[in-house]
Amino acid sequence: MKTPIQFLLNGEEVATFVESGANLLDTLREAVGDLSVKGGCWQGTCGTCTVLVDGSPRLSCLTLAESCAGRAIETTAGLRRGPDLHPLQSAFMERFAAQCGYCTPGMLMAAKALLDKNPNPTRENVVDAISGNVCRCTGYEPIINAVLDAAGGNSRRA
Amino acid sequence: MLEFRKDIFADERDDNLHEIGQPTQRQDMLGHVTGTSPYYDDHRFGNLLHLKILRSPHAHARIRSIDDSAAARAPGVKRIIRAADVPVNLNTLLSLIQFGKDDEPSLAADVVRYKGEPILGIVATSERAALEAMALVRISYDQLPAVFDVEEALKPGAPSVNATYPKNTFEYYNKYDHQKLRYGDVEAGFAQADVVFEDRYQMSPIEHAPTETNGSIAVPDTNGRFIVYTSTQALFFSLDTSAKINAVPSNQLHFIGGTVGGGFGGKVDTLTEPLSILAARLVGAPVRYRFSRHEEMQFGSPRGGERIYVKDGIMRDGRIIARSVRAYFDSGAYTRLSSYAVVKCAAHIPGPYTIPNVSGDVYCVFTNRTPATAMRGFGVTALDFALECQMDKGATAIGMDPLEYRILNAYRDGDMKAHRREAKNTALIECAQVAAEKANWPLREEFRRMSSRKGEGTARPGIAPDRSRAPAVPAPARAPAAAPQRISYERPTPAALPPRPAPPAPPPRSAPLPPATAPAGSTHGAPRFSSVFGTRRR
Amino acid sequence: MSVSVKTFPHLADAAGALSRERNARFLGGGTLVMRAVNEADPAIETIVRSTDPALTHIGLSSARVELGAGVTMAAILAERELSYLHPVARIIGGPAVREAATVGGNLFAPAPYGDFAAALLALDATVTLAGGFGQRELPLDELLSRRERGATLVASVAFRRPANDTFRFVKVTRVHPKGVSIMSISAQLPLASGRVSGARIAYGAMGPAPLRAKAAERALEGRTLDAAGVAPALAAAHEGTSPTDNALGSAWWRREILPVYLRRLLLGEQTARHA
Amino acid sequence: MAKHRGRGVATINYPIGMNLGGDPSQALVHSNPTGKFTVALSSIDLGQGMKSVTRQICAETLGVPVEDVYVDTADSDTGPHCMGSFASRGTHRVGNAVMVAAREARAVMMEAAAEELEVDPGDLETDGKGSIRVKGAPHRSISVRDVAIAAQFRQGKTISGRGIFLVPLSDVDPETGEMSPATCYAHACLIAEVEVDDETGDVAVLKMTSAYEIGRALNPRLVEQQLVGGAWMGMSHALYETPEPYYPDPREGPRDFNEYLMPGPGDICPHDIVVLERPAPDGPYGAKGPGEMCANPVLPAVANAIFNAVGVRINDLPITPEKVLRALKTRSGAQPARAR
Repeated sequence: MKTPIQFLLNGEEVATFVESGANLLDTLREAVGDLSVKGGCWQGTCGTCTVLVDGSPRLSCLTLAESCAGRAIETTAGLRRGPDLHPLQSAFMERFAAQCGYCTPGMLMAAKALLDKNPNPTRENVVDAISGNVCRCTGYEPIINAVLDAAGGNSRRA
Repeated sequence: MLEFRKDIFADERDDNLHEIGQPTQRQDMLGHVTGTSPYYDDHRFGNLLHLKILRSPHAHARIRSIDDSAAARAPGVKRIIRAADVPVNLNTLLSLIQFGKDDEPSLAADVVRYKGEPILGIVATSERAALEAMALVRISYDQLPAVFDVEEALKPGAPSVNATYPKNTFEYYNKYDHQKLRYGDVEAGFAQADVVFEDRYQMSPIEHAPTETNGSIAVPDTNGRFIVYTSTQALFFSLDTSAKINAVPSNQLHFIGGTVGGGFGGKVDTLTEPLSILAARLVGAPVRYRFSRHEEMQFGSPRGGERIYVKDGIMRDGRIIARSVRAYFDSGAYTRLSSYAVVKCAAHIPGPYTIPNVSGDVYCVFTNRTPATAMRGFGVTALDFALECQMDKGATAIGMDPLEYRILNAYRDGDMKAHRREAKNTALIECAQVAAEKANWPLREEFRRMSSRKGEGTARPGIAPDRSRAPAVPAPARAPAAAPQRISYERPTPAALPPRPAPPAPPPRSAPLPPATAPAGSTHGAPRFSSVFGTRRR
Repeated sequence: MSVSVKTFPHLADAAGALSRERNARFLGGGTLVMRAVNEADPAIETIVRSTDPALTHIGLSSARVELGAGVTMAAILAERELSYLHPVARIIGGPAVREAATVGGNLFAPAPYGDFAAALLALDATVTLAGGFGQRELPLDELLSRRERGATLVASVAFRRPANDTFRFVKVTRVHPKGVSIMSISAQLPLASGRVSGARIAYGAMGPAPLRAKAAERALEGRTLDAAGVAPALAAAHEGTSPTDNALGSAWWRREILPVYLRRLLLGEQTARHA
Repeated sequence: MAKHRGRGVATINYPIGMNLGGDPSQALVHSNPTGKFTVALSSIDLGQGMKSVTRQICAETLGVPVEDVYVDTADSDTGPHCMGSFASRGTHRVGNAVMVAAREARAVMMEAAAEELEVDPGDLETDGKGSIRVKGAPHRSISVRDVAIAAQFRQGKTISGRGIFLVPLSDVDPETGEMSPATCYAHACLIAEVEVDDETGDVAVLKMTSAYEIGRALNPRLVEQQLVGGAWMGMSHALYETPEPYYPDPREGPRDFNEYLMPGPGDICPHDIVVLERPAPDGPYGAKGPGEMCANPVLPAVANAIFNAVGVRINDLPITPEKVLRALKTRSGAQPARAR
């Protein structure tokens, strides 16, 4: 039984149909085609699928798609402004803060949620911001440093 | 924080290179930070079907009956796949290099040997429809006794886990139930030692837990072939395994790997491709088979738990003169890659130390749990844990600094290793000295001046250099075995390096194996690598 | 066939639907229900939701606090008046989970989850249920003891505002800064001239549901919060608990460390290893 | 009733490539008409940096800038065979195969350049910036772009190469275990500092200091990625993770990332790393590859540090607070060994 749903995705109006009861992760990837959102567990325990809903970080795998009607959703695909990278993206690059890259979209969204509300966070703030995001490759240190660099508006190498 | 000690071994290096040594940005980093790096699942199909697997709830049971009639009629279900549908329903991963006998079904036909073993597949229009149909399948089992402890599994009367290896151990060279290592005379060494002590170490299984679970999508393509988008770590390994199980020529399969969302060894076993291909062949539509996180966590193969006994004989002056290792690798219900890890472990005994008397006995043991496989450090990580804890105990037993104890016994260029090969290009001592300096861990002067290189630094007190070379038991003369496949390209001689000796002459070969192990005759044009471990049963 | 979703502007109608529909579950934040739906749990055929504004209302008077069942952990963290609950809300999950996890949902979280419910127990909270025929109020521990049975829909929880600095909380986890509870201890320790009077202590993950440590409360009555004063309470710390082995740790270990963390909480010793 | 600190050490080596060899990898390198190169592989990049390392090796061997090379991999129709990405074999095996292929392509390129400049190929050198010039007369040069065009459209030469690298499969003597496991070994020493709470058994890793010898650091940032990420995984193996918490009893297995314990971002500690480079005679530019070994020394170093802190030996992994507490209780409390 399909249900129509309409929401703002990275600033663009999007309308599609979903199986009722569908989660936002599957809706974004399979119905809308935003493949920048990745799924790691569908249990709400790894943070890989983190997106922003009305500016707040949400686990898209545990978010009922229908509950997002009319809301503004942000994903990694929307981070760039045209050719220019978001400061978080360039900081992640400079800090080599990704290896397999599968957790990176979720990390970027969790970090953006933090910086949008707290432009100069402490290291402890950053550690809390990504505490729901599992990374199996990097050991977290480069990711924390990248977010702190991006916050300082100077994604220079420390 | 990373720094380089370019001063050490500088004379062996040419550092004026252009691109080598540069902190060049990763080729794939822009894709990672923009969410555009292509993973196997980043493909969309209008008519994608989904394969879900019904798994055994029992660790060991005989399947008495299966009733999938209701499931076959459930809404959204396109096909039920049973063991009988699998063209070649018995395989072992290393059959590709003629190592070990086929022992594992893709779908269990009569007996299930671990909780989570695949029995039946359901192909449906959605994962939910497949799961709902799965709840309608009725299977009756006769539970069988199970064994979970590696040493219990070897005791007489223990339940037999793997039908191909009824005594619960992998067979090596058709002669032994384990891999042996014998160098010098450990009993003589223990008799002569001032202090002898043994301890038992137990690794835990380790789940790879990559953020992207195992998965693949098999897609019938235009010219009668199948494109397979896969998360594998070994493209052709998985392709050949899938071709064998599906009994199709290998070039009918076109494997496309993406960036892999973390592997760590957990995506070598070709866990999903054979069945996603089979499903796509049966329904003529694209089929995705991906592990749920629960499946990856409990039924995706972990690194097996290794149990290791280490016995050392040491002298008061710090020399280790005897070390014996007995290790049991928990292979789980089937062989997969554990048989290979056992040989790698044996090769690693006694660790990076020059010890004149060494023995090793390493078993690949079958138990009723999820089959184990490769994982970062496979076959070595567990042994390093055991050996380096043992080293600490040895130092403590004779009141010696643990780092000096290691430097004293460290292997050096020219020493003879237990697998009868000369140590070359060693650097354990320098690593110990540099780490100690960095962590201001005090080392006595003589230990700070020792060197891995021949004729440099202070000699090892008490260890006559020549004694460490000749093993107590003279190695029997060896005739060279069959020459390996000729290679027409010359060896890579890095242009910029100082001229180095001719490529290493093939190491002294062991005697040709007794005829029983010679392969029945190569089946392909070029001489396939001779099977050194066991015949490959057709 | 997919799950059907029914959304009600008024909570009472949602409660009615919950009791009428077959295999219906109320969707709070989704951390429990959406996970079950993703796993095609046959026990969920209908999702009942409500957009009733009362659900997310936070009522603050000088003496009483009322939290709608739909108030999220993030909303609590954003409310300065509830600073004593911030340590609890912060460690329920990462930022994304805190945006979803609700006060009402936490009351139904199976062990070892449910530390916010344990904190409410220590705050002597009462629960107001939404029903087809009006609302009903009952003590929280009564709800916790029969939460499995009926399709109960919680409208809100309420408690007396604790006096300043009388509410303390510690959650022991293996992973930092956010990990699943090995155990949590919430304590309300009102003092009368330096002596405890009317202590409330509640444990998370030390039984099938959050539970009150009544023996320890009694042992603290009239005592001073010093080593000697708390000794009897530590001795009675285990009463009523039934910890089990799980993937995070064993019952033996939980029992061994319970009195240690209770002592550190009562004496105000530094507990958390990390920030 | 206190927290105790201790330090522990471990020194290890690690065999590079599949045990016993017999694990070939192939590579194809070719130029497009304007002198940009593609490396065609089937080797898998699972985050360890396979594409990035082989790209640098190819550029170095060709003598062209890395920007003029791209690696295309993981397609069985276009990439030649590779055994797979495991056993720390990628850098060594695939890197060598790429060198062989790039060397063949370079030879054709230099011949084509020599024909254009009317000199002997032996008199030419690449400047690594996209030009080929006469040794000693740098003004006489030609761009790789022009060489490629000439080779393609006038000389009828294909600037391309094939490469395979195979360590011959070693036999194993069933009686003695004599074998050739690997042609080169990486080395490491790691010192871990821990703090143990003797009332709860809780272990915190405060600091790691290490020295790794990995032949040649082809890309220092990629080496750093492996050593930092590997140390975290080592801490996780040592103290946290297990799919069977009550092994060999298979009960209570974790089903998600909440139950599968791994150090969180709040559990990591500073790690000073020193890299040494003793080139492997048969490694591409001496490289050995740090991928698999970098977690290994952490496990025993942490276990030895715990002994130094509170005097108990835990031989079973993971070393959970419960195991530390049980050992302390049976050994009647912490007896720290002499401070190090």
